Amino acid sequence: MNGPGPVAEEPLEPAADATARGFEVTLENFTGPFDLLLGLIAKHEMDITEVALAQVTDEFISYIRRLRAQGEDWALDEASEFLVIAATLLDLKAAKLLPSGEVENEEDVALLEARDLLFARLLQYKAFKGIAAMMGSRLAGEAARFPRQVSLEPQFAALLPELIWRTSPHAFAALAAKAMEPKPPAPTEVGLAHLHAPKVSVKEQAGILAERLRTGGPQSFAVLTADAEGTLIVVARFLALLELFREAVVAFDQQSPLAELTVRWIGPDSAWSTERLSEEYDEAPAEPAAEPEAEPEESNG
Amino acid sequence: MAEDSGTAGPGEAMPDLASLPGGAKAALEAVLMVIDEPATDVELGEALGLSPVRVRMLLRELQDEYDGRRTQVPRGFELRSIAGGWRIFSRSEFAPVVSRFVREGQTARLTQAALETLAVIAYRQPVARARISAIRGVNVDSVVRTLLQRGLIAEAGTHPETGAVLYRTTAYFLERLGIGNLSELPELAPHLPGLEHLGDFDDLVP
Amino acid sequence: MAEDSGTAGPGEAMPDLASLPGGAKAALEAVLMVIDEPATDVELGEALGLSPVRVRMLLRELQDEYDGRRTQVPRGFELRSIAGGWRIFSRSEFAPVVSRFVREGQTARLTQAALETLAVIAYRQPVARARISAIRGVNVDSVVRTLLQRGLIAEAGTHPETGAVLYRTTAYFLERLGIGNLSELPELAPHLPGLEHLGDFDDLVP
Repeated sequence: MNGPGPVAEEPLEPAADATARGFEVTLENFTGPFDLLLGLIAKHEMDITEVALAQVTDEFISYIRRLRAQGEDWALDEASEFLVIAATLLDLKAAKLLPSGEVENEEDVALLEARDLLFARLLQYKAFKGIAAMMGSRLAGEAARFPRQVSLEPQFAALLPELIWRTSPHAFAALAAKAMEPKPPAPTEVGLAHLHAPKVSVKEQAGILAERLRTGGPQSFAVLTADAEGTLIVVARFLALLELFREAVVAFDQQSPLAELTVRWIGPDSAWSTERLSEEYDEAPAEPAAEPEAEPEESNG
Repeated sequence: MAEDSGTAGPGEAMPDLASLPGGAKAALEAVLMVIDEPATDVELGEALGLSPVRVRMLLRELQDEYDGRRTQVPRGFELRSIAGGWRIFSRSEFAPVVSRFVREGQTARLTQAALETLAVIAYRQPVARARISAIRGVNVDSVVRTLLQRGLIAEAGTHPETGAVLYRTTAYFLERLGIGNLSELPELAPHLPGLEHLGDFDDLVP
Repeated sequence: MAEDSGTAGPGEAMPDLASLPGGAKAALEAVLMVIDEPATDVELGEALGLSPVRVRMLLRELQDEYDGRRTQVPRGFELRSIAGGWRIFSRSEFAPVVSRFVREGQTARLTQAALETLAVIAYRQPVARARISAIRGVNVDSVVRTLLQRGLIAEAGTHPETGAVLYRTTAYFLERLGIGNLSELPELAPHLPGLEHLGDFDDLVP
């Protein structure tokens, strides 16, 4: 795969802000990957119901690359969410490069499903974003009205029925403790251990693939991912293959259009290490960041 | 008019409303002056010894008067039915003046992220955090906490299978939004361009 | 009282009252309808950008309208001046109806929100409303009013620096809880992990 097209280069928000205020700041005006995608789509004046997502792929991926450049400040699950979407977009882009024809094998079907799922999720998000905007203006409008809620005049207050009280001193103390519990900031560190999505290193997966291809001969992508525990690993191996291809150490063979793709090692037999791989997925190179001028506004009316 | 004084409660002899200046409508108004949370037509009817139907009729007459339907001169306040009950509010045009006296109700504005999360909870309740995250594509832990603190959402038990905490919106949410109940939320469908089958996709989202 | 709360209200700029429906009189009415503490003509005039003389004139017009001086049909509420301040009350003729509503319509149990607020006051007294709000994360004005009305809390002077009204619990509260004095309140510590952050809330309070 070729690198994404160049975009205007502007500095990102300082990372310190990103940790202090969380994801939204990292993404500046965007509240998540769907928001960003919608923004990019709006920028290109495309209708998401049309199959046009692949056109925003490059921009999206370049955006993600710059976010990845912020390294550890970026919460893992948020990063992986972006990675999954980026991978789906990559799939779609790859599909565009394939000769068009009937859908035959399972991978193509899976690819179409991935696309539909992404569209569906994007549309769903778009709907909620529209509703959220409406809610925001209603809440603001309501805040301009003040309810009458005045104290009862003493002669009426005296008539209030005797209070029913069933709270013991101990229950009362527990209530106080709960009410006064400090409200901690967002759990940026908490709970990473039990996350279903472990950190997946593209470079590490590239190492595994390289080893298998050098020793095991040509293999299909299906075979290469047969032992992957979960989607993230599959995605990482897919990205790793693209990286290996860019390094010109693997080649792809395909007997006929839409036939199974076989991966073959063409690099040196030894003395090759993943150190040579680009670090764009795993670590933070000090590459200057850029910012697409995507509009955060939604595209619907 | 005298149709239903049959509800005369236990405690005390019901005064003859018709004999009072302003009649039943003014009596209703008098009660509206002392409530400090929305009151239903049933509650108001019980206090006045009137049927809920009659109370609703009177409430609507009062609404028309306050809005200046006939005189073209509205009063500075309005009568609205919100979160299942009736209550008097200052008219929104006068917010800049009123807010100098009343700090109440002056809640800080919600962020875009909080609004989106609130919207998902409102339409998918009861709903677990993971599901909200899946829809919004980001971690929503801190935003959910903010909404809980603001009293806009509350916990609603746990998911029978996963055990995940579920969330729902509160009566305060309805009140802040100025609607009577959840069915008054605008339809989600018009925001979904040509996707009648979107429900199908819900199952695909973890 | 008339000081600004910092939370930017909807439009801080003074609107042109004459251009609003109902004009200055409706604006005055909007304020009178929602204030709890009676306001003087001077305070009202300052908020509205009118002279006290003009305010008194408008107040008298409103009084006449509410009393039905012209229509012979009074409203269920009246505008009364108490110790120099003005506020709207339910009309005294309807006291029997209002009494009945208060006696039978009100719940005799504290809400969860009221209980929690009471708990905060009990353990942090004397404490200002703003501080309680900061600790609970929600506006507590109306809940504090309920607790005052119920005689569970009382005012306890003002904060030496901010001048904010402070609240404390009453003897009636001790009685209801079934303890002799405040030192018999159970220890809070066992329930509270991370007490060290409690001070954080002070910074949030203006």
